[in-house]
Amino acid sequence: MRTLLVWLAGGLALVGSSQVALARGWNMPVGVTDLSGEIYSLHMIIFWICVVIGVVVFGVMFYSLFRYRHSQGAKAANFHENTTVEIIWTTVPLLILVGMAVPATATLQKIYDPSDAELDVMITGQQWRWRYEYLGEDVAFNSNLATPRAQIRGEEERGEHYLLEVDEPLVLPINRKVRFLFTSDDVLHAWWVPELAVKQDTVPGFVTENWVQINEPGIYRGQCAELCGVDHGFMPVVVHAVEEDEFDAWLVERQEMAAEEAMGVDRDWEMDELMERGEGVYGSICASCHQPEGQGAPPAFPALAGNEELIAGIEWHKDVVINGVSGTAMPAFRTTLNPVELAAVITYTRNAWGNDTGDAVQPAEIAERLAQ
Amino acid sequence: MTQSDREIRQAGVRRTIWRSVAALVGMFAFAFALVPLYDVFCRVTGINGAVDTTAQSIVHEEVDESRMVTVQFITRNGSGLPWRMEVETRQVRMHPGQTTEVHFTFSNQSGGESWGRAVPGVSPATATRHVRKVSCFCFEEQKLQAGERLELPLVFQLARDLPPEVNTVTLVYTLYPVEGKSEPLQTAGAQNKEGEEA
Amino acid sequence: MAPKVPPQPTLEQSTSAVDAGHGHHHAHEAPPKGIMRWLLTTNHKEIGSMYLIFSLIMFFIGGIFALVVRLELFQPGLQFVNPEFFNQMTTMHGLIMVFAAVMPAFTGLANWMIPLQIGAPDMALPRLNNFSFWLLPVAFGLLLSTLLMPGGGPNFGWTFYAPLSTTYAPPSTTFFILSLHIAGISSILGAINIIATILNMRAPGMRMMDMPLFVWTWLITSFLLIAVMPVLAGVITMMLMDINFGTSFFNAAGGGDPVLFQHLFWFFGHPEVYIMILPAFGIVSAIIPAFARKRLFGYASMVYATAAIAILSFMVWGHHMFVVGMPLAGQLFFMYATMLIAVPTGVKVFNWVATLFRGSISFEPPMLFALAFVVLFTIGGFSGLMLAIAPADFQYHDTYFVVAHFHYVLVPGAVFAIMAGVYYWLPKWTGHYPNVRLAQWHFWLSVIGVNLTFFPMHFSGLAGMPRRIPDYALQFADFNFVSSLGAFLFGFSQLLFVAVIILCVRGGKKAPAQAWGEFADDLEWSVPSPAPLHTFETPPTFQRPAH
Amino acid sequence: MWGVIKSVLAAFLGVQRDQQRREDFERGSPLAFIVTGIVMGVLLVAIIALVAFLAAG
Repeated sequence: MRTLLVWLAGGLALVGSSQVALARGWNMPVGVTDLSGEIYSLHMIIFWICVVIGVVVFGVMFYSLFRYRHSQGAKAANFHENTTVEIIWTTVPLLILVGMAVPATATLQKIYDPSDAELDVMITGQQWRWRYEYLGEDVAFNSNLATPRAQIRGEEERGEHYLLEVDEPLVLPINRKVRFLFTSDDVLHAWWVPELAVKQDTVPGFVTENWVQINEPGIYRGQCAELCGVDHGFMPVVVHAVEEDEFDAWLVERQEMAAEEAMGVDRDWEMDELMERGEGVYGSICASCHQPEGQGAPPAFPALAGNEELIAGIEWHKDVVINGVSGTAMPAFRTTLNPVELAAVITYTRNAWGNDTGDAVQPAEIAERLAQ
Repeated sequence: MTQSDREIRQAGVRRTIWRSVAALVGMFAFAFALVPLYDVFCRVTGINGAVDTTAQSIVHEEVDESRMVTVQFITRNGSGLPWRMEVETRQVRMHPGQTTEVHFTFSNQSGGESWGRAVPGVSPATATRHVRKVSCFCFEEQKLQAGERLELPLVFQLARDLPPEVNTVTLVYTLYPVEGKSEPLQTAGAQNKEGEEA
Repeated sequence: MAPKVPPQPTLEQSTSAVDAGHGHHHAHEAPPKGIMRWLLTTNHKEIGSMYLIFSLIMFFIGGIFALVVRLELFQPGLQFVNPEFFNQMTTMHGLIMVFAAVMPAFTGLANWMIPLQIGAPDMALPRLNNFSFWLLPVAFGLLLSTLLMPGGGPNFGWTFYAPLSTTYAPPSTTFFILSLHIAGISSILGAINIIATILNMRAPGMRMMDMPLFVWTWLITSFLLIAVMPVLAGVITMMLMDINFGTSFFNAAGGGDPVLFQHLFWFFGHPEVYIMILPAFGIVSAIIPAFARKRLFGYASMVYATAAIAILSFMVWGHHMFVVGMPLAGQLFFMYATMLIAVPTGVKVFNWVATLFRGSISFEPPMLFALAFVVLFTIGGFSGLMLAIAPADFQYHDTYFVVAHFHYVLVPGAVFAIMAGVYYWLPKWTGHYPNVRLAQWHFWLSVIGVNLTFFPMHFSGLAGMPRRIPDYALQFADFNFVSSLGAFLFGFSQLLFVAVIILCVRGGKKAPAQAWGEFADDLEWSVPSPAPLHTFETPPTFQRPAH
Repeated sequence: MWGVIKSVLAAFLGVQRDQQRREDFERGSPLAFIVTGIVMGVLLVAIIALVAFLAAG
C-alpha cells in the first residue's frame, strides 16, 4: 500500500502537487528542540517559495507549449528582448532571496551561541562507533550498533529499529542546555540526529561544537552522515532524552557501575570469565574490522586467527591494543576500554580460533601498565 | 585564405597558448600557495581552532572581575604512541585578563625512547585568538626515554576582549607520535612487517 | 576579450613550428588505413566522434556501477555485494560519470561543432587534439583496473575526502591519483585548444557577440577548466605526497588539517559542476529557438548570465562544508553568495520560457529533451536553493536529498542536454534524421525512469537517510524500492539511444543541409549533410541573421 | 565611465539590451570593461563579506 503511495506521489509531485510530501515520514521532522522547529519552518518557507515560482514558470511554459503549437498553425511572434521584463525578473527573485536570508541569518545566529550550557558531552567518532564522555562526571562509554549481523544477512526477521539501535544510547536530560564537543580518532564522521537538528562533522585532531536543549522526553535515532569507510552505514546514533531527575539518577548509577568495575581490577580472573567477557568486547569493538572469526580483511585489516606475530609476542600484542598503530585504522584503546575489558579482549584473541596460547592476561597487570 | 592570413592566425593561436599555459602554472602554484595562506588565515582569524605554535607575550591589561570563564582541559591519545598524558586539573575558573599555569604529565610506558607531539585545539573557534599561550609543551616535539616521566607547564592568558557569549573555553591536546623518530613498536613487532598494518 | 576580428598580428614573421594548417593539409592527402587512421587522425570531426563514442561506452560502464548500487539498495539488508565493494561502486560511478562520461561528451560535441559553428576548417591545434583524446582511454583504463588490484579500487567517494583517501586508503590510491592526473591533463589541453580555436579561428566578420551560445558557453567553460583543473592537480599531488612521501598536508598527526582538503577540493569542485552544466545551457539555447521558430530571447543577457555564473562559482565552495564547523561569518558569506547565484541561473530559465512564449512550437526529439531539461533542471535548481539555506542544510547535508538534487541537475540536466544535442546534430553528422518513433520511446522511458529514480530520493533524504550507505532502516524501504525500479528502467532504456544512433548512421530519412528549418541557422547548417570530412577550408563570410 | 559601470552592472544581473550591447562592443577597447568587471567582482565579494561579518556580530 505504501509502495503504491510512493508511486502516486512521484506522479503527483511531478505535476506540482506537494500535499503528499507533508505526510509524516515523507518530510523533515519538526523535531523536539526550539531550533529544530525553526529549521523546519525555514525549510517549509523556502519549499513553498519554490513551489510558487515553479507553478508560475512552468505554468507559462506549459501554456505556451499548448497554446502555440506549430501543428495548430501557430505563427511565431518576432520579439527577442524586453529590458523592463528582464529587470523585473531579475529584481523580484533578488528581493525574495533577501527576504529569505533574514530569517535564515537569525536562526544561524542562535545555533552559534553555545553559552550557558549546563552539561558538556564529548562525542568522538571512531571506525565504527561513537564514544560519549560526560566531561567532569567520570562517565564515558562506547556506543555500538546492536542489530545482529544475522538480521543484516537476512537470516533473521528484521526488528522495528533495524540498523538504528545501539547497545548503549546517549542519555540526555530534557530542558537543560547540553554542549557537545566533537572530535574523531581516525577519519571524518558526522553525528546526526534529525529530531535534534544537529549534524556536525567530527574531524581528527580538531574540535567542533554544537548544542541542544531537548523539550520532550523520548528516544531519538540518527546515523553517521559522512562516509567513513566500510561500516559507515552501521554506526547509528541513539539519544534517550529523559526527565531531569531521572537523568541525575542515571548519572549516579553509571558512576557507581564504573566504580564497581574498577574494583574488579584487583581480583584474579578465571580464564572462563575472561574469555566470556572478551568475546563480548571482541564482538562489539573488534569484529567489524578483524571479522567475527578473526580472519581479518587484508590488506587493511590483518587476520588475528593464526597470526604468528600475535601468538609469539604477548607484550607486542598488549602494546598494539593499548596504544594502537599510527597511520592505520588501529586506534589506541588505552582510554576507550577499561583494564578489565582490555585484559579480557587480549586474552580472548590469544585463545580463540585455534590461537590456543593458554595465556590469561589479568586486569591488574593491564591496570598497572596503564598507571606507570 | 592567403598565407599571411594563416600566419596571423598562427600568431594568435600561439599567443593564446602562452597565456593559457601561464594561467595554468599560476593556478597550480596558487593551489599550493593556498596551504600556507589558509594556515595564516586560520591563525589570524582562529577559524579552525588551530592555535599559534609560537609563544606569545602577556599583555598587561586589567582583569575583568565581572566575568568568570571556565577553561576545560582535555587530553587525548592518537594511535601508535605508548605514552600516558594527564592534566593535574580538568578545569579552572578564571577572569578574562588573568594568567594561569596548569601542569601536564607525560610518561613513556614502553621500553624504548620515543618522540611525541601534542596537537592543540580550541573550542569554540571564536575564542582561539583570545587564548594567549606564553609557554606550552605543544610548541615543540617532546622526547621521552623508556619509562621516563615529565611534567610540563601550560601558561596562558585569557584576553580581556574574549567575546561576551563565550563562557566556556575548551583546550584539547591530542598526542601523536612523531613519524620517523619513534620506533613504532618495541617488541616482537620488528620481526614481521605485516603486523604493523594492523 | 577582443571584440575585433581578426586579432592584430604581433609577430610579422612567424615560424611554422606549430603551423597546424600545414600538418592538416598533408594529413588528408593519404589517410592511414585501419586502426592507425583513428590513432593518428587530426580531423576534428573524427576526434569528436571518438570522444562521443568513448563517453557513451563510459556512460554505460558508470551506469552498470549505478545499477549495482541500486540493486543492493533494492531491499533492506545485504544481498548482493559487501559494503566494501559497494563503496567502490559508488565511488567509481561518480568518478566515471563526471570525468569519463559527461565531460568527454561535451568535449566531443565541442570538437565536432565549434569549428563548424564558427566557420573554421579545424581546431587550432589538431595534433594536440588527438593527443588529448588518447589520454582518456589510458586514464580510465588505469582507473578501472584499480578494481582488480589487491585491496580493491577507490572506496572513499568521488569527493575523496582526506584522511579516508590518504592514511586510510587502499594501496591502489596512487594509481587513482595518476589516472586523475592524466584525465586532468586531457581536459586542460582540450580547453586550451577550444580557447585558441574560438579566439583565433572565427570566420571573417564574426564577432564575439555573433557567436552561437554553445560556443560562448564552451569558451567560458574552458576558462573555468584552466582555472580549476590545476587546483585539482595540486590537491591530488598533495594527497600523493601525504601517502608516499610522509608529508602532512591533510594529516592532523603531523600538524596538517583535513578540512583544508575540503576547501581545496571544493574550490575546484564547485566550478567543476558548472563545467558540466554551462555547455548544456548552450545546447538548449540553440534547440529551443529552432523548434519554437523564434529567435532566442535575450541573447546578450544569456552571455552575461553565463559569465556571472562562472564568476560566482568561485566564491560559493563553502556551501559544501556547512557542517564542518565553519565560523558564523563564513557560513553567512557562503549562504548569501550561493543564494545570489540563483539569480543569473533563473534569468536563463526565464529567457528560455520567454523564447517559447508566442512561438510556433513543434516537438521533434531534440526539442523533447530540451524541454525536459528546462523543467527538470529547474527542479534541481529549486532543491539547490533549499540547500543554500545554511540552517536547513544542517538537515539536508549528506542525505539522499542532496543525491536527488545533484542527480536532477546532472542527469535530466547535463545528460539530457547531451542527448538533445546528439539528436539535434545527428542529421549533420550522418545525413539522416534519427528514427522519430524510437526516439520518442527513448525520451518517454527516460523521463519516467529518471523521475521514478530520483524524485523519491527527496523524500528518503528528508526522512533521514544518509547517502553512501549500503543498507538502510526499514522506513526507507519503499522509497528505495521505487528508486531502484526507476534506475533499471532508465538504465535499460538507454539501449534504445544506442539503437537510434546505429540506425541513424546506417540509414534513414535523408536530411538536407539546413535540417531543422530556418531558425536552426548557425553556420553548421550551411554545410551539406552529412558534413564532409573537410569543411570551411575557404573561410565563409559571416553574415548576421536577418530575422 | 558611468556607461561602462552601468553595462557591467547589467552584466552582473544578466540583463542587457541588444542595442546597448552593440554600442558596448563598438566602443573599441574591452580593457575598460574587463577592469571594471574585476573591480566590481571584488566589490561584490567585499559587500557580501561585510554583510556577513556585520550579521555575525
